[in-house]
Amino acid sequence: MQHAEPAKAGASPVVVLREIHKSFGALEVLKGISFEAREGQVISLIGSSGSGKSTLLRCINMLEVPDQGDVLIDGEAIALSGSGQTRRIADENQIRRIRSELGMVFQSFNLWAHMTILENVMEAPLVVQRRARSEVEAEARAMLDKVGIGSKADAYPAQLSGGQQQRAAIARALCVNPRVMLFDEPTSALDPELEVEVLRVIKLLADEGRTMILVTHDMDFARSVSDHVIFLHQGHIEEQGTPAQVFGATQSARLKQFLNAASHA
Amino acid sequence: MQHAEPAKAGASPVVVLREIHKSFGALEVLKGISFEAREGQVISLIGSSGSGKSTLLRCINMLEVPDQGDVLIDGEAIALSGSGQTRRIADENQIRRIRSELGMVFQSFNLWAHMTILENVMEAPLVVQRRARSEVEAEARAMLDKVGIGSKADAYPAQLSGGQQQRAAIARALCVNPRVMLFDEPTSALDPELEVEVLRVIKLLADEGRTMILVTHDMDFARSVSDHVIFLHQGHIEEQGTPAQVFGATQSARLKQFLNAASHA
Amino acid sequence: MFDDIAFWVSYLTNGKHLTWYASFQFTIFAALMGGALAVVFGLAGATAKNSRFLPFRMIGWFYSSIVRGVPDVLFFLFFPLAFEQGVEWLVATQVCSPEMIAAQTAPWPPCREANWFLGTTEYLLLASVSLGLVYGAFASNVIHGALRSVPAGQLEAARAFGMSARQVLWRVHIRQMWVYALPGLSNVWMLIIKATSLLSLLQIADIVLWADRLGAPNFLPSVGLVHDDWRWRYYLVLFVFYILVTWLSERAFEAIMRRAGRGILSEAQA
Amino acid sequence: MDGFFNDLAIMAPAVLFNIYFALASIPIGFVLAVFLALGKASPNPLINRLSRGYIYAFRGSPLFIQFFMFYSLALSLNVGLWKPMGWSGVVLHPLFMGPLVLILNTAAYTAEIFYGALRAVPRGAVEAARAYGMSRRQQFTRVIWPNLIRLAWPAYTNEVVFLFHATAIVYFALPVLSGQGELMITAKGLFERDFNAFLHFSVAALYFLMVSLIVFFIFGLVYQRLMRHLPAQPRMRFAPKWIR
Amino acid sequence: QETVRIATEGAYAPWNFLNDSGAPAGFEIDLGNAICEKASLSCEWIINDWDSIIPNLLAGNYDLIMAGMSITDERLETIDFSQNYFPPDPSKFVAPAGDTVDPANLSGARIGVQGGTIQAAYAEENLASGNTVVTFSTADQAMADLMAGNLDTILADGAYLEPVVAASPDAIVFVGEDVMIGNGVGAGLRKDDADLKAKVDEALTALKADGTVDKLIAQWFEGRGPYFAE
Ligand SMILES: Nc1ncnc2c1ncn2[C@@H]1O[C@H](COP(=O)(O)OP(=O)(O)OP(=O)(O)O)[C@@H](O)[C@H]1O
Ligand SMILES: Nc1ncnc2c1ncn2[C@@H]1O[C@H](COP(=O)(O)OP(=O)(O)OP(=O)(O)O)[C@@H](O)[C@H]1O
Ligand SMILES: [Mg+2]
Ligand SMILES: [Mg+2]
Repeated sequence: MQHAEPAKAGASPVVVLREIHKSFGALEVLKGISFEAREGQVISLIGSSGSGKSTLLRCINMLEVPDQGDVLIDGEAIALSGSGQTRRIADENQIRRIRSELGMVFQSFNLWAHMTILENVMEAPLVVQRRARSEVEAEARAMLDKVGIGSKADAYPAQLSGGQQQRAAIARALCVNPRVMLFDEPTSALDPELEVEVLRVIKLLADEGRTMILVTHDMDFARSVSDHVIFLHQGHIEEQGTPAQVFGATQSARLKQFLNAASHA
Repeated sequence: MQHAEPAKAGASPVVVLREIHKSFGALEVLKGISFEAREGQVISLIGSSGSGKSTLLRCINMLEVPDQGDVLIDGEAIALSGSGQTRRIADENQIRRIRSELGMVFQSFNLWAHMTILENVMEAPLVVQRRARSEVEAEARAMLDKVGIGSKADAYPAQLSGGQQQRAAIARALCVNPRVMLFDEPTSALDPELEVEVLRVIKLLADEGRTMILVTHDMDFARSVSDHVIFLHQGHIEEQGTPAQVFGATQSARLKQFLNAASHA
Repeated sequence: MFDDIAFWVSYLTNGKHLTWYASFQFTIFAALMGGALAVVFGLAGATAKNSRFLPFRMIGWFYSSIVRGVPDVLFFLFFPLAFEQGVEWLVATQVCSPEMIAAQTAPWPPCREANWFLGTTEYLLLASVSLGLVYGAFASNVIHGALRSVPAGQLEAARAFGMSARQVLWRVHIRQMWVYALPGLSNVWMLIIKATSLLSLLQIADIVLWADRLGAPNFLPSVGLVHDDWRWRYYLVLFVFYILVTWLSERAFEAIMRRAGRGILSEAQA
Repeated sequence: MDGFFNDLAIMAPAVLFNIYFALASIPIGFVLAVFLALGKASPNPLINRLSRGYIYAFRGSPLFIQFFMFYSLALSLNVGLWKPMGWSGVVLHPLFMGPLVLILNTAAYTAEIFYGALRAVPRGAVEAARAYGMSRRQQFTRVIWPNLIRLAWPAYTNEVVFLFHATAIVYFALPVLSGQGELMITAKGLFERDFNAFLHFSVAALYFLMVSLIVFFIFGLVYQRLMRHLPAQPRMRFAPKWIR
Repeated sequence: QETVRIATEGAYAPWNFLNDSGAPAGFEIDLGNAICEKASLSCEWIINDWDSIIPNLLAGNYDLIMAGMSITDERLETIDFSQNYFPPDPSKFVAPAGDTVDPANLSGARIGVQGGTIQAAYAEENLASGNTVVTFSTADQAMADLMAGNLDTILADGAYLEPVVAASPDAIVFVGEDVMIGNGVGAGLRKDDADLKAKVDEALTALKADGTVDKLIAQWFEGRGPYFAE
């Protein structure tokens, strides 16, 4: 196992995970995971199916509460009470504030079907951040233009293609102006053609220097977009490093096998 | 196009099809098909998906009523009334008698889910042929032994593997002691491993000299088991002959292309 | 203490209470009979809806929409009365002479000789038929849907073996239909059970009528135990009775489902 | 024909009582049902058991019995409770007791519908709401509820129609104030005068059918509006499953 | 022997009620059986709710009503009556003891009656304005509401109320003036049933003459009367 190199040195850590453990019933999915994401860093989580990538990502914004370990956002630890599988969020106000700093994009988009695209994007700024409508609307439209679906603002999600929906979901996440963007396989529910559109948008964000943590199964994309790649295996970080190290100078036999399989899929 | 050679010469024709046409709405699936199956002959129908193989087979026992043309079983024409797409079976008693002479094995088995395997096999002899229960039961058990699932007599279809279900379906068809057995892709719903069991049983029947018409996508099997192979294309018989002629000395460009594709699948 | 118990035991087992307990038979009979008839009418309705013959389809449609478009109480009252009048009218066309009709002062029946006396038994039967008709409309919908849920291949296989249309229907189609219909029919059954509470509206001395009579306040020792208004206690008993029957029915349907689903439901294999 | 129009006129005021009973119970029953459905879905064991028990009891017993039981219960509490509070005129009034029992009853049926819909609300949509930092209340009002009501609407429409039908038995169980008969009592009264079952019951049925169709039409319009976010709108069918 | 079906309500003690063994009993049941014996008829008792008791007679579901039914002109339009078997008797108001109710000038009062009775008709006609007339399907239900304080007063047959008031003088008292309505109680029958009417009348005349009717009244109404002999 390698040690994480200080990527983008000097920048402060935005997300810190310390010894995260998580079990579902008897199945231990995460067995002590630690890493940090610094300002402007793009981190890719890779690993075979069931290795716990989604679970790890969901622990960051406490959609799953870890059984052990801490999550720090901007140096502030998320308060949890209890222990083991009964561990719970201790402070509802804190978690709501922190969650609105973390923009999450789901594999299956999870756009709110009963709102138009514009309403979807404006919802969190209006309702959670309580910002002024006129300001939010301008920003939301700008964001939709940025991801390339400005003309669809008044359509409902069901009227959009998958790629358009995912881009709307990205705009929705961006509009809360989060410190970090979290992506869980943002393209795996899409056809290869639609995938391209979404990957382009994510690349754009990476180039802008946005902090991002993404789960992906697309190794080429991971290589081209990330500063740091983490390979999860059986609940542990089996190997991590720059794309060059991980893909170029693979150490672990597991990772070799995984990359081999991935290139043939 | 070649002419059918008199395979097993001297035997009488059991099934005769004369100029069969069949359309579904505007789509003309069969555009005039004629062939005959003699006593003891094994005929394979091959062709690409959608070429009308299943439809043709289903016309033989009138699960689909052809729009034009006649079907003769043992020299007796099945009586139809009306014409075109409103053509119907004219004589319910005749068709029931004839159908019980034609054992059909479906792609998806279609075992009756609410009966045990033994009850499935005994149903038609008891209910349609009105034979004595004791006699039928002995025969049914013998038939199940023959196809190798004697021990499953009292299980329900859902408790069996696909291969076992298909063998039960073959036993069910055999137990009415039909003049001809019709198989519609009897193995295509099965895993390759299970397929083997079923093909073995069909081979056994072929070797016993049973008259059979089968739709198959397995060219090796068609070659090894049949006396006569018919290639359907766009509603016509594009080519037919002995396996040696059809597979060895292919004439039609379509068939060449088809065989080529099949061998790479 | 013992005197108390003895008193209550004897009170609760006096003839009036025994008659009350006995009247549960009417409720149970009406439920079972109504349920059986609902299935029969349901099958008939579903067959009509599936018919190739347009007028039958129309009748099936009309039956299930009209009966369900009006309150069950209305139909429940209307049917027995209308049936009685129908029979009396038919009889009248045979037996009544013009003089007899002229002599009749009451608005119905046309003449006295055509009168059909309805007692508890007749009303109970008519009530059951009435329940059967109303809930048969619901059942016909359930069965119609269930018939269409049976996989086409199952029917095709039967046809391919030379079964007649009737054999296909009874030996395969309807046998398999039950599994798909049972959840819906269980629902209909619960409705029928609850509708049996309306029997007293048809002059049947059922559990509801007796609960009212037993609970009503009594001031006269010569009539029986003097007590206040106890009706709500008696109705509470009925309330609990019906909940219990519902609960038992649910358990029973689960068991039936397990049996009927053998081979068809994958859960049933365990 | 005269008889027919005559009946139409006589029953016109009567149907207003049915409509009153339905209108008085639907909104409150609706609100109560929301809480019961949430209760049934609640992880708190006490709230959960109570809601479940309530829903089971009221769906498992006949409305007819519920009417009798609650009326005589209210009556026996009169001397001790309502009378001293000066409520007796209101509580025991059929125009109060009727809707009260109907509310208790429809709340249970509606709660079951809402509970089913609640469990069908897409998990992802709720998760997204959580991930954006919405509070529990915001999650409910902004995401869960709009989804729930859309899912529940067709079944709820049927429940409303059947609640309307259930108003037919109110006066078989409660005392009647003079001149306040609803459709069923009026039709039965007319029948007992001239035994013309076909005429009087048909007219009553016609009224019930008409109001049912109107309810259905209005609720259908609402449904269309609710479902405007879906390109192909599912058609609502009049296929009532629940009645009491 | 001809069978006669007699309908009664069974919820109007002591006229007719269901006794502890669940069978009909009371003054009218004894009297009815006596009539049947006198007229050599075989009798069968049927329990029928009050509010449909006349319609079901007309519909032919029984032949005779003996259910404390007063003979009135309105009823005579649809059915016929035998001669009365209970003398004309005043209707009375009762109220919970301690309440000050004056039936002579009621206003805003809740008046309980049994639906379809002469008292109900009287109340609708004379007392409905300014008051609420509440209709119950049995007299016992009305009594329950009165005891529970949901009614200010009940108007009912004196002979029905007398025993109740006598049995619980601390709870219920008579108030105001009696009201004379009705021409006594008789057995209701269909208009075209002249035969039966003749038989019942003949038997009643005999039973009145030999004192049986008065004896039964004395027995069931605790010696309070009224009697035919006076
Ligand atoms: N809510 C849950 N309850 C029980 N088990 C769960 C739950 N969520 C995930 N798991 C299990 O945890 C393991 C890891 O799941 P996770 O979704 O994190 O994997 P993953 O790496 O994201 O896989 P994939 O690439 O297929 O998305 C799997 O075995 C999964 O079945
Ligand atoms: N009942 C039907 N109604 C309408 N079209 C039908 C029907 N049955 C078959 N077809 C159409 O007829 C054509 C031939 O169908 P058929 O099932 O006979 O092909 P096949 O050769 O058996 O194909 P496969 O190898 O895929 O089973 C197809 O285009 C099919 O869509
Ligand atoms: Mg995942
Ligand atoms: Mg096919």
